Amino acid sequence: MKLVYFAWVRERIGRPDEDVDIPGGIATVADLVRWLKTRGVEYEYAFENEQVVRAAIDHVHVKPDHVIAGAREIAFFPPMTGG
Amino acid sequence: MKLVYFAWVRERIGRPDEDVDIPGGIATVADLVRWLKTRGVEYEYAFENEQVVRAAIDHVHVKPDHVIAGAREIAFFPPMTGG
Amino acid sequence: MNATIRIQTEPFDAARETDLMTAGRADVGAVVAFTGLCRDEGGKLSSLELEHYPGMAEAELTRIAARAEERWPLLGLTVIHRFGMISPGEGIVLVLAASAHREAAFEAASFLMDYLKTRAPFWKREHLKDGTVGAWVEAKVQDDAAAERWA
Amino acid sequence: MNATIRIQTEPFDAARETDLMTAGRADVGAVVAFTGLCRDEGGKLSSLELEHYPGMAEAELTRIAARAEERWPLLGLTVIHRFGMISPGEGIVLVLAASAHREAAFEAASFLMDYLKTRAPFWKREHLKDGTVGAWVEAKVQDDAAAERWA
Repeated sequence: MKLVYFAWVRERIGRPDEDVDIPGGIATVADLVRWLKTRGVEYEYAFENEQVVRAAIDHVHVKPDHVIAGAREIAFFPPMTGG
Repeated sequence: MKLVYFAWVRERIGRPDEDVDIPGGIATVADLVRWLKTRGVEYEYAFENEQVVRAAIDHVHVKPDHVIAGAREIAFFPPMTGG
Repeated sequence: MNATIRIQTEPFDAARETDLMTAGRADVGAVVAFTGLCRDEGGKLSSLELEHYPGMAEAELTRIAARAEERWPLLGLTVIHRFGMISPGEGIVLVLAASAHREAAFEAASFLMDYLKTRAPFWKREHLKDGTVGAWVEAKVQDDAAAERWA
Repeated sequence: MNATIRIQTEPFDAARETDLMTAGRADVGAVVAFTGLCRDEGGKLSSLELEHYPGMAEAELTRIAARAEERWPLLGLTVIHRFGMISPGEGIVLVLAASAHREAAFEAASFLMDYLKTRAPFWKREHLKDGTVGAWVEAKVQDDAAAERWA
């Protein structure tokens, strides 16, 4: 599955995107975040406040309890500051 | 005193402005309207619905009970439809 | 801040007026430009005639602009209202409001238009394509209601 | 009605976009143009860096525009958002909303901006005149509140 990161989430993780093989038992966005945080301190830092980081699946905003089955691309980013 | 008229008030009265000598006892805008209506059918027609016609004294909107003493120019016109 | 108020027969250029307001400065974060245009009413209108009360129109727009400046932290305010004969598709009125942030610019422009509609001494009459002169446009009750929401 | 949505690095021309929307038609009675500009923050800012999520930015602006079109009787809608490095005084975002009457145009433009601020995937970072790169701009609680008033 492709993961993409933006703004300070991207900077903290240290890469703009990556392809990951997600292990079984990871059903929701929140599950995915918990698993990512086991992968290293850069992920722990990026997701240190899980409530702040937003997610999108295939270009659509989703909540942490959204299921990830069938997703092609999952994005994580800070609250938006455009406009 | 100078009186000026606009839009259909002007058309009904048949002139854009006039100088009038106002008799004693005319204290307010409403008094002035009642006196004007005695001057002819054109004034009766223009002020047939007194609540509709608006007034301004020296370029400032006023209510019917406003005193006219000291006024240089009194205007009568329909509700505004600019913009 | 000095508001720009103009009553004129000529068309206005919203881009030029915006440039005049914002050129050479970097404190403006938001500009709201409202343009009111002459509609052809489904093809039956040949032109709109706008009568105004010279002197009072400028005075009243200046008073309305001053109220907006008291109420919102504006960095620029322009109100241009045309009179005379106006063709379908042409602009009738332009309001520009500039501020550091968008809320003030949106609210000030909206307030200006609501107040202008009910207080600025302008009157519209329709000239139709069949050559007849229509009645004077009647004021709308909803315009009074719109103005009252700022009270 | 097809909304015009563009994400670009180049500056935009509000007058040209308005002309494209209204040229040759006489059913539009009101156009509200909102321009969001880059402020220099009292002289300390050299430029604003705007990062965006390509693909999702277009998709989300298209969804927001569709909601506005469902909610108000619009005759034209344009949203242009820039990304990359933007200098103080330059435009960042342009929203144009056209309708027969002013209420719809004002409300749709204001709604677009409120939703865009909280939902369109763009992030700002300040580059300062002293050569340092500032922190990512933090989202404002009042922007969430502004978006919620349309719910």
